Amino acid sequence: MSMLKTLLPSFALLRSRWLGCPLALMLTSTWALAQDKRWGPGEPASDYGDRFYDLFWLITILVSVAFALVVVLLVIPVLRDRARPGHRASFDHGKSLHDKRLTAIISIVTFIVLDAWVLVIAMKDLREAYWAIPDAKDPQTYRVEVLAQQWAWNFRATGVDGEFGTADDILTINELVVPLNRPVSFNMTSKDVIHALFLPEMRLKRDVNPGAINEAWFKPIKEGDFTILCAELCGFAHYQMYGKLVVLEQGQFNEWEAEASRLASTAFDADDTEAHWAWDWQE
Amino acid sequence: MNTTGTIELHGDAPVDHAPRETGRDRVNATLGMILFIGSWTMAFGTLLLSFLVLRDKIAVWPPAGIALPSAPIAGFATLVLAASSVFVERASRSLALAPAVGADRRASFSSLWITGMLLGLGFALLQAWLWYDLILAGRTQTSGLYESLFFGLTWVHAAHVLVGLSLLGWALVGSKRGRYGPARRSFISNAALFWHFVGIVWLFLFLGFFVF
Amino acid sequence: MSSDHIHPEPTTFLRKHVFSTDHKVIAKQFLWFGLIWLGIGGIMAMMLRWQLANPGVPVPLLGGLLFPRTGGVIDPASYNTLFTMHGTIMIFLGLTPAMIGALGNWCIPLMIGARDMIFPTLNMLSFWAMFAGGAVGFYSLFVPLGATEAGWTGYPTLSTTVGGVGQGETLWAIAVFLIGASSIMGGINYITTVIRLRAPGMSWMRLPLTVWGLFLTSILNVLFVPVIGSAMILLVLDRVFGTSFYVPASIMSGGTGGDPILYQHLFWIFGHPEVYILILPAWGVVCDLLSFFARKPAFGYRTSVGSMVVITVLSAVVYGHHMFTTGLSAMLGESFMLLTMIISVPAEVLFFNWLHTLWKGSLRLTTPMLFAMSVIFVFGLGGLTGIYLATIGTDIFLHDTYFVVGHFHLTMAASALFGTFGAVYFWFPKMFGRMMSEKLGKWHFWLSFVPLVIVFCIMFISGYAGMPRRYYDHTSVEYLRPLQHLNVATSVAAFLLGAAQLIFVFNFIKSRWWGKPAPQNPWDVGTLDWTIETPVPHYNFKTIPVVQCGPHEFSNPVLGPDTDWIYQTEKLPD
Amino acid sequence: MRGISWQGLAVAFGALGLLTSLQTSDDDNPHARAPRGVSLVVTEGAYLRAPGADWFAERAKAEPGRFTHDATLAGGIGGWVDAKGEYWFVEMEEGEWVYNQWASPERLTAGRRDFVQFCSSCHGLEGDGYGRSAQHLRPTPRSFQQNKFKFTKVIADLPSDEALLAVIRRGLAGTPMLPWDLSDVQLLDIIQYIKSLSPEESGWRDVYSQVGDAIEVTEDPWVDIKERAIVRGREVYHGAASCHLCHPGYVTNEELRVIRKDPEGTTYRENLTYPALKDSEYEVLGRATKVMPPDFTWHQLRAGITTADLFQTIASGIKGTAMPQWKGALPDEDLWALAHYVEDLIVSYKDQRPERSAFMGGLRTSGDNR
Repeated sequence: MSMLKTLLPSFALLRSRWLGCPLALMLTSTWALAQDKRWGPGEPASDYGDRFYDLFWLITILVSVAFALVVVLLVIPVLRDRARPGHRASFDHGKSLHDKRLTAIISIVTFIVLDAWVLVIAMKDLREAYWAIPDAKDPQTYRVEVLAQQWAWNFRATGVDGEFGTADDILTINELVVPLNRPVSFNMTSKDVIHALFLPEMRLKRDVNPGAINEAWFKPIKEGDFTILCAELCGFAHYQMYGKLVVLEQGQFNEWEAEASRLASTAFDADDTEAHWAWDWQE
Repeated sequence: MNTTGTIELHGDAPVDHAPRETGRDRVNATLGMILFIGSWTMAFGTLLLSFLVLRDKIAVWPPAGIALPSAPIAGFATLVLAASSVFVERASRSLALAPAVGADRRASFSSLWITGMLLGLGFALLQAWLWYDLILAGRTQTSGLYESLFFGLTWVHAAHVLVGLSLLGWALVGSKRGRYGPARRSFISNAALFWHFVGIVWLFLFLGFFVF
Repeated sequence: MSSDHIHPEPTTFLRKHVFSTDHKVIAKQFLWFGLIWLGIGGIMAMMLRWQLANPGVPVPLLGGLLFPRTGGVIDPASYNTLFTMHGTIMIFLGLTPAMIGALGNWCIPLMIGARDMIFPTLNMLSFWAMFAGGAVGFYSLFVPLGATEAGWTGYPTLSTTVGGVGQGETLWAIAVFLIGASSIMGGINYITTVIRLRAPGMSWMRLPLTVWGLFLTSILNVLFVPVIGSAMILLVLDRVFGTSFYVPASIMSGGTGGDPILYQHLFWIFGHPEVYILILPAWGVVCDLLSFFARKPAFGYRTSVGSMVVITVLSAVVYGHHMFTTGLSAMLGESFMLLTMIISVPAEVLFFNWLHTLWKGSLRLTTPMLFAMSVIFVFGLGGLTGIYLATIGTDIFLHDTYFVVGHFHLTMAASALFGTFGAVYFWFPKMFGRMMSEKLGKWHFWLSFVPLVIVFCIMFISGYAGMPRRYYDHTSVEYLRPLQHLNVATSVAAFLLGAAQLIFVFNFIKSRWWGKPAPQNPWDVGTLDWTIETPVPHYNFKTIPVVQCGPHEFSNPVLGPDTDWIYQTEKLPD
Repeated sequence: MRGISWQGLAVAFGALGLLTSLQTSDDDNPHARAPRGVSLVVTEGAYLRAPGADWFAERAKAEPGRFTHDATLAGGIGGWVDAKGEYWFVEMEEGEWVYNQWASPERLTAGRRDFVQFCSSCHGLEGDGYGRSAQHLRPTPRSFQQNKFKFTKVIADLPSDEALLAVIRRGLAGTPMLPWDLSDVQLLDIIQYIKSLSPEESGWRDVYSQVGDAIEVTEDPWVDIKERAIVRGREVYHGAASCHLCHPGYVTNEELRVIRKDPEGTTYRENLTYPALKDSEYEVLGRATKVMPPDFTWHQLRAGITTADLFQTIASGIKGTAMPQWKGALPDEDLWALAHYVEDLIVSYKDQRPERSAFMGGLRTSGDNR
């Protein structure tokens, strides 16, 4: 207890009943926290989603150790080296060779443990996952052109003929249907302001810029309905710019694609050139 | 004040009724000005960087088939501005030499300085001509990226030309009234420095728009 | 022109208290200005937290006054305005004047032994440019078609007429420009003053670290604020004159147009150094305060200075980590990731030095000391979470989620704010001639520190769970609905944090006029500012002092058993 | 140097005033197009049409002294101020005006501001339905110069304020028209402004046009006998109402013949199980667009999918398209039956992919439906 007393310079405060209110509120907030059923982004639904977990927790462990060290080193002097009669601080400018060596060693260790380690893994992840955009010519690759706008996602898929800009292009707003276990490759641009395509379950986020085409990809490994969010401020209805991502097993997907394509060709109005917005696929 | 800082001052804070500029003051003022110019170099560097980045977006530079600002006028303007800088610098230096060479240097300062200013004014007029020419051809800042760049950057530069000319004018009036002179010339040398800076910025704009 | 020529003390009210060229008066002006804006920005934060915790419920007290057309509910546009202006105000109108303006003006001349800033008139202009910026920014809240809504980063094309046609955004850009001009003026002044007006004997390695922090900040100010100035000029040209620097041509219809990404580059070339602009003075203050109150020399003075310099340099070349999701090329992305991570090395040296300064000291846990120590904690938390964001793999998920919000609030907001609080508590006696209440100060500290850590730690959790920032209402998306509890908890803690600041306001006002008169040197500290009497006389030093030793000669054995400190003007006994 | 600071400040503020006074004008704004009709400069940020300007001008000529000046200059928008200082949005006269609403200049101004802020990115600064984000968008955002609204669920051409409010509040599912979180005050102001955008002598500015009452949700006669309602609805859909002409027919040709009691050998349109693209009156860039009637088992419906919503939508028809107003043409009982039938189609097959495939596939195997 005496340790605790030394920890809090104004320990008397604790005995004050006034502290009860904020403490109660803090307990309330902790309780509210504990009510949450979902503390993380959920299981990844894309094949590279696990990499995010692994890297995140690796960094968390490293950072926690470093932070714990800092806190311990901060608390020990508070407990041990408080000013009191007869106690005098040791006089040390930290100029000795020993100190310099220590500084250098800690720097190098920090760099290797905290930085280089993470860096190497991160680079590997990037090259094998995020930047390994699949080959568009591969028939396995499902290509989607994304045209973002205030405040909706326009998606365009090739339809059964595999060509953009034809009558059977599947056009959807705020809803994207993709096949399971096939890489989905995006070409994205925006009509007006910057948006960001955010598929939290797929661990994918990429800005969608007007006047330029950005690429992104993921490979869904789970069937079901997922979330599409916008992650870049795009005006006051930013929070309403969300959609649904549907991952279908290949057989069902083919059926869906054939029907969607057919309906799209029905709705196609060749004279209405304004409505045709596909562009040449960009690698 | 003395650099060693050991003068004992008695009573209330001392008052210096006849401010004279020491060599130390001049260094202070020049250092401040150099920092300012360094800072403004970053500002114009940013504009030039933007220029390069955006220029890179246009496949053909300058864009084909549009009216361009007249290169001969711009070239002439460059020469005028360079000459102006030379005159201003000579004027500023003549002031520095004044105590050694003689009092008539002040007259020589005035004439050189005024010549520099007039040349600067000439540059401003040529610049206006460039704009006028382009606007006559139906090109304004809203016409496209090239025009945006040309008008936008030259406007910002022209604002500095105007500030520079005001500074030169202020220095001239001050020297006529005896506020600035050989003994108190850091404002004048700083104004000259700023004017050179404005000239150098123009040089880059000229190179960017008309040469490369 | 020059501060070396001493002018008589002004006698008119206007010259003495309003348009004064005295650095001490300007410092106080900056302090009041900054604190008032911190208050306004804080109230905005409270309103934001209210909306997030209770979407669509009228704001109590202020709502009916501010949002009459919606019956007190914050509408989506006002919400965007609020967070935009909260960021802008806190950074440009709160911390910048309170930290750099007030602290720099107060500390630099007094700590280096100068009678005033080297360019007093420029100094005055610096404040009034800031004031004008504040006025324009405030006015922009009330213009038709809405104030700015594009976030404090003001990314085009949302900030051009494509995203908003009102005047607010234009005025916002002009306000930022004016504030930038103020920072540049201040920076030029600080740098020249430190270079030219150090008292005899005050060598570079005898400068208090506060001055070092401010000096390096000024360098960053002078070099990088012009970049945002130019970016703002282009933005204003786009908005007002219809140029197309940032407005791109459509992919589908073609034509020539500008590049919105250009703005992001320009903004972050400035924006990243801005983080260090705010944090470096706080680091300097922390270095000094830890040494002062641990009664121990600042451990590794040279390495501390060195790491601050290295960070200053690095801050200029790491800005790309703000743009990992923008579409940077792989090569650029990896380079920026590497450079960003390198920052952890000098930062770690600073931490090591801070902790070592405390080690085996004789700690006096006064309020300034508590705030200085809390910076170690808070900045540690914020800095270490920076690694997640420096790593592209994790940043891709965490970018623009609440994780980022938590991270930068802990680093640049909370650390700089706590550094500022520490500095205010520390220099208050010299500034106003009265002591601040220690008891209230400690209340303020604990009631700020604990909720603050809670607020931003919950943000890490919600960010990790994928909650995007700048959402008006997280309950609108099914995916985010289960996380609403986190928002509620954050808000509860945030209201506590906000309420705790009332203690500070009370303490500040009460102590300013009715506090205990301060002795000349209440903290037993040897830097030059404490060698002169309180209140500080006009022109500070009747005699320019001659510096004989460093600022941190605490507990030096040669001082004998009776005292553990020595003025910088005194010679260390042999 | 001391003097400079004052002048400098003055100059800085002067320049500031100058800069802010020069806002983007129509010429400078690449997104604004040449305004149609009368245009007047307004102060904040954009040129906007001033509806009613010429009407009032004529009025003013006929009655000298009645109106004093253009309210646009007085901070209002699109109206005139009379000698008494009152602002007139639309003149009330002899009770012929069905919608004799009076809107204060403050209200219209507020409405215009909110419109520009919230709506103009799609509906355009002039309310012409072609803002920057409307490019390439199908279905097109409404042009408020056309006075036609699809999903307002009213009898006549023009919807009431309440109907418009409901549309904005609900949003249009499957389009970028969001359910707007604005207050009633804001939305009603916006609505007043939208009404003022009608062109000369038409829409809300036409003496003879009528603001319709909302379709009343009558009592559902099938409430306890849903199955029978669906059977009846199927008959009406393919029989009396002939919905299958535009929407898909959810029967085989043989079944259709039976329902319609047509002689053996009658053929129906090709692709009976697919919708047919239809002309509409909605113009974009001067050209009428086509609309696709929804396949209820596939497409998202814009105006709600509860039975009551469907009843109202069917009863009111969809203005400006091939979907007529069925109220009056069919007894309410049949309208309700249709609503039940459509609801059943949605519930049973939309997003139920295997069920839908089986159902539609079964219809198509007969060959002549392909």
